[in-house]
Amino acid sequence: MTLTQPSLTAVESAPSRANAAGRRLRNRLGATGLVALCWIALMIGCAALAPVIAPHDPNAQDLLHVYAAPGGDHLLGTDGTGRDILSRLIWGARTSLVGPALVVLLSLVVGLPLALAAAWRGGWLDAVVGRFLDIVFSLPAILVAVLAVAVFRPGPAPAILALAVAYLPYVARVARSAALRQRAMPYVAALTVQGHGGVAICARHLLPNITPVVGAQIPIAFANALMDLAALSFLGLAVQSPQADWGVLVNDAQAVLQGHSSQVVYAGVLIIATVVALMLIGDRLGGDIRRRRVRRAPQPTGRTP
Amino acid sequence: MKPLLQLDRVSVSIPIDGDPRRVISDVSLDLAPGEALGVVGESGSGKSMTARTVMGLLPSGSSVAGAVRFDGTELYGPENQGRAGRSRTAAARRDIGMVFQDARAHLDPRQRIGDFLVETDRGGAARKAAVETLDRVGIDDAARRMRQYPHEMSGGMLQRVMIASVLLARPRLILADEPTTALDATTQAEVVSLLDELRREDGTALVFITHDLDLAATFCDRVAVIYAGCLQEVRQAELLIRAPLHPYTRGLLASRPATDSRVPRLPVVPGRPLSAFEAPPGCAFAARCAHAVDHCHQTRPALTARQGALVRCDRLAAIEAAPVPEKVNRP
Amino acid sequence: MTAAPVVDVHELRKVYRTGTSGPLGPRRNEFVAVAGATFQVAAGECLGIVGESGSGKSTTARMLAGLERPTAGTISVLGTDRSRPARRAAERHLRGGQLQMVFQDPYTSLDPRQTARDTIDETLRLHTRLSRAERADRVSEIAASVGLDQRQAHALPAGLSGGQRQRVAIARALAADPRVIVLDEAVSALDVSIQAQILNLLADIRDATGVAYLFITHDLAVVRHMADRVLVLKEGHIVEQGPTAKVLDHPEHPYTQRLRESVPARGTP
Amino acid sequence: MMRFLAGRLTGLFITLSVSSFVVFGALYLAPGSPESVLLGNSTPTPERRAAIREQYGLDDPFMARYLHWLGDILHGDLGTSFVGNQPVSGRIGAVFDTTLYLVGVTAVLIAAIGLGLGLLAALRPGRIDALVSTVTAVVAGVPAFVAASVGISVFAVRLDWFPAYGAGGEGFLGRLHGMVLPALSLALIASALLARVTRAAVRAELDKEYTQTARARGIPGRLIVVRHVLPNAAPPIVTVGGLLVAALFAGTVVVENAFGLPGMGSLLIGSVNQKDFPTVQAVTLLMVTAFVLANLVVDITQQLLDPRLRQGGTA
Repeated sequence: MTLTQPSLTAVESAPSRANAAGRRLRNRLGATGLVALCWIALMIGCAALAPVIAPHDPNAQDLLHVYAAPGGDHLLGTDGTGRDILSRLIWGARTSLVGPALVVLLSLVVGLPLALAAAWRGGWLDAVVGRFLDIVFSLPAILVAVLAVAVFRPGPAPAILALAVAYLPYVARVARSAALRQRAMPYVAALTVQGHGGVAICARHLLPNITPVVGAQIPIAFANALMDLAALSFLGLAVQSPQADWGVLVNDAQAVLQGHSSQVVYAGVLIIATVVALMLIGDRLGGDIRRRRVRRAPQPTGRTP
Repeated sequence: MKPLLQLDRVSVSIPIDGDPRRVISDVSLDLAPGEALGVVGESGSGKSMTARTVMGLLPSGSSVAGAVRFDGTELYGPENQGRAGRSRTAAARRDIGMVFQDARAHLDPRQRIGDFLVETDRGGAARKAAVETLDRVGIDDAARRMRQYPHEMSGGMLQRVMIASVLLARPRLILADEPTTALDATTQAEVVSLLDELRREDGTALVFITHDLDLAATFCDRVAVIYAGCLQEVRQAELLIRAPLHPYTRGLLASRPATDSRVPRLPVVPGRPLSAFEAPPGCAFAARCAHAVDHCHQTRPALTARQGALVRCDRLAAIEAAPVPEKVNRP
Repeated sequence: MTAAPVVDVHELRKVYRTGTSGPLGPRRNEFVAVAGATFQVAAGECLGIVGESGSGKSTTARMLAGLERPTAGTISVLGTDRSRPARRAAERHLRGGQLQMVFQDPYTSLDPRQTARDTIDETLRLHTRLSRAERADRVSEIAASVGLDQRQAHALPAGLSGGQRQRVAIARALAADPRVIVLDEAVSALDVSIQAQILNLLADIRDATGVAYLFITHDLAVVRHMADRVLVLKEGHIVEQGPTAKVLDHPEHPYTQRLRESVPARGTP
Repeated sequence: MMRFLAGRLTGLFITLSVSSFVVFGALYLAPGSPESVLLGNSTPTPERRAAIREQYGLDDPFMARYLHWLGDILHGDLGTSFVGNQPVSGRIGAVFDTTLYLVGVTAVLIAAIGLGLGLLAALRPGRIDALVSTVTAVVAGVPAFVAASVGISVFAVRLDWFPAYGAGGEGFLGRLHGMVLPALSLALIASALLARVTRAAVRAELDKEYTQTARARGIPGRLIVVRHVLPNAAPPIVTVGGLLVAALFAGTVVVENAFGLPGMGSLLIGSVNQKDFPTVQAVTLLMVTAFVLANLVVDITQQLLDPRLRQGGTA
């Protein structure tokens, strides 16, 4: 899954107006947006507090109670080797959320400055960066990860690093086009005439103005990274079984063939719910830009100079 | 003589950011067949909404009160209900042509000029008529132009194509919504004289919407000045320019610099133009009017006939006393 | 011209190379935006530049402000040469203090996330060594001088009308205390009543500070009101120049005559 | 038009050469010496190690090896697989058609569901639009491997409508029968995204001013949509559609493994697990090539559709 939804957004991040921003964010998200936000918070809670809230040790096998039905000691039953499904789902949240977070973070840390520099300098740098991003964009994320895993040993680290590289163009291309749009605006020209330097203008003006646009891409890139990483774990190339991870939990073919598909369904639902929640948040944040475009009263536009 | 177009106490609200906002309030206006009426107003005055209401190009969720009649058919109003009403309206509207401000945005970029012109009338003769009309609107090498796409023609030429497409339908009324605002001065002069000459030849009525009072006065029979969604003054063009009655018209004329003379300092209409939904009770212009008194802020003056004009102001007597600042000829 | 001109432009030229040098050989077509413009602006003078779209008037302005690199010719403002873009920060600051610019579209010439006060303050931080308190007073002073009240001064651009935004843009230019302000179609996008207010404001500023204006416009009436002298530009060439009243009342060049005739005469059909 | 094509082909060439370099060079990023990767987990005797070094010319300079390897590939020699020492191209040839078949069926599904729902939502605002938007929002979050696993447990194991594993029955219908679940799993997200992009593109064109001109001229709504709105909405839809179909090649990796379909995806994962590096290199390169070629096809159709670009001038 290598494509993000084209949507722009506004996350007010001006420090001096934090509470106003909070209020605006809340009403911009709307009801469904808030529900999505609560779900994500819940998942993050599970990941962070797994040791405290998980009823059992996720890896403790109990061969006497294999495929136990939900209820009693095991709220959601046990898997093929008697491990508590609920605990494994809770612990699974860790790798399934931390992984994508790293991917997005890495691609942001590298992608954003690259995009800003390219948009500001223009000329050859913009051409080179543009070409580089196009090339990386043409390498499907899953293939890059598979290649990395083939070279190093299967495990989360190579998969996350490879995905970060593959996801670089998502963030960078959106940031670069947004930055180029802002750069063409007269207010940037005015700042140049004032005598401000490139770095000052990029940091104080371009970055804050593209933050809403980039902000909307983050939850969507996160959702895609989550799906890709879980797919790799499903294939046994990222998080290795028996460690608990949603992707690993979905890959329980023997249980399914014997008619015990509860674990697969629970893990699948968790992934779908989290991904949909993230995409909803991204969409809501993106939607704002489209509505908030300045509605100009019909003006005599005069001749374009 | 029965009016060709009649607006009877028309009020229009359109959804802005989700909630309905009034953009035209209680406009009544008659247009005689073959007459050219200039509609002049600043931003938000509702001038282009008036034309869009007649053409039925309002955004979904808009509401229209009052009645709009064209050549006896009711486009809006009590009788215009149900399927029969709508088909009558559609038939009537085929006799009305509309020219927009930004011709390039109003043409399908993927459609050749020729296909655009004949789209409404597929007949064989249509192409020949289209080429003739392109000549008539002053486009050179019309046959070749038929096969060209909009991106291959200048703004001025595209506007002529729009006019040609309107003339092809042999309309009895042309609504022109700031047709020359986006054009250069020289092109504007050509397009305006073209529009005027062709409509006179065909006896077509014209509603010319603009923010440029002088431009409208040069070729319109009457000019209507609109502010905050309602008409302030409707008058014969020369009289309106030479001896404006309404303080807003006087203010606009005085604050507009002239090309042939200069005043040391421009008299100014303070404040900014309001839309109908922003207008206070009483006279909408009161907040910006130098002659406003308490009465103006409370009661909304009626559009009354005076010296052959229609004016919406209760302070005309007092204003008459104050002279119009004369232009001082100083290099 | 006793005092040295604040702006001295000599044989200014700008050529855009469009078309790409693709694999099938370079497809070279050149568009000459400005072909050899020579003019001066005296201290405190308002020089008008008129012409239709594509005449190169805006390109000339952008070259003066250092936003475009001239292909040839020299520009000097207050004696310092600025034919080439500034490299060092000190040079950029110096130029900012000499010449400022106001743009046409009020809706995109201000940073949407910055209030009017912050916009003005940012210029003061760059061009003055005033303390924070001193700057706050100076900002209020400048804001008032361009006709912005308290509410408007603290508002974001989204909360201001077109006219009010242009006032903020003018305030930002004034904050650098320049000797020259380039006004690139600064009133063209405004309504008639707002346009008059801004033109009067610009006249007041000029009387108060003695700043020189380079007034770019397509509107002959506006240039008649504002400019002492005027240059008429056609496809990159200065076809006529001289005192405004003379050029407009007795145009010699046929193009100027055609421009003059295309303006709707007042009231005579 | 020609100049545009030339521009795009050079772009393609650059992209492919860089990706081939990345695929080849990846081997040398590995910790330890390259041959330890090539040998995988078997402990090599000195002779075996020397033989491998010689066979892969590991002593020649890096660029020489790369060019040599690239030369072989261009001549159809995809190197020799460690599994049974047979040529990689043979192994790929055997499975290539399954993947193409899967991608083909999925692409048809995406086009049908995506365009259908997208147009429905755009042209029927209100309840239907809201319903489609909600459905596509959820479906866009169902990754292929989840759809596959849940699909198998419901439709194959419990309802037994479809085979749970393997390439399905004989003949056209048999094979198609075996492809339904995999194709559906792979098509879910892509069709949801295509539906949303289609809706957005059509909705955007509906708001464009030229539709007002048409309405003002009395042209009925249906004709405006067919003659003006859809042709103008086509380019963004074709672009995204092309991207989604191109991305399917990578998607097959997950679905083929979930359903045990003998395609390139299964071969790739199998080779990774067996440390059969030459096969991994070849399959990855082929998939990237397929992806890039699909994008080129999309670009070219864009050019043909858009009159503005048809008379030359770069896109």
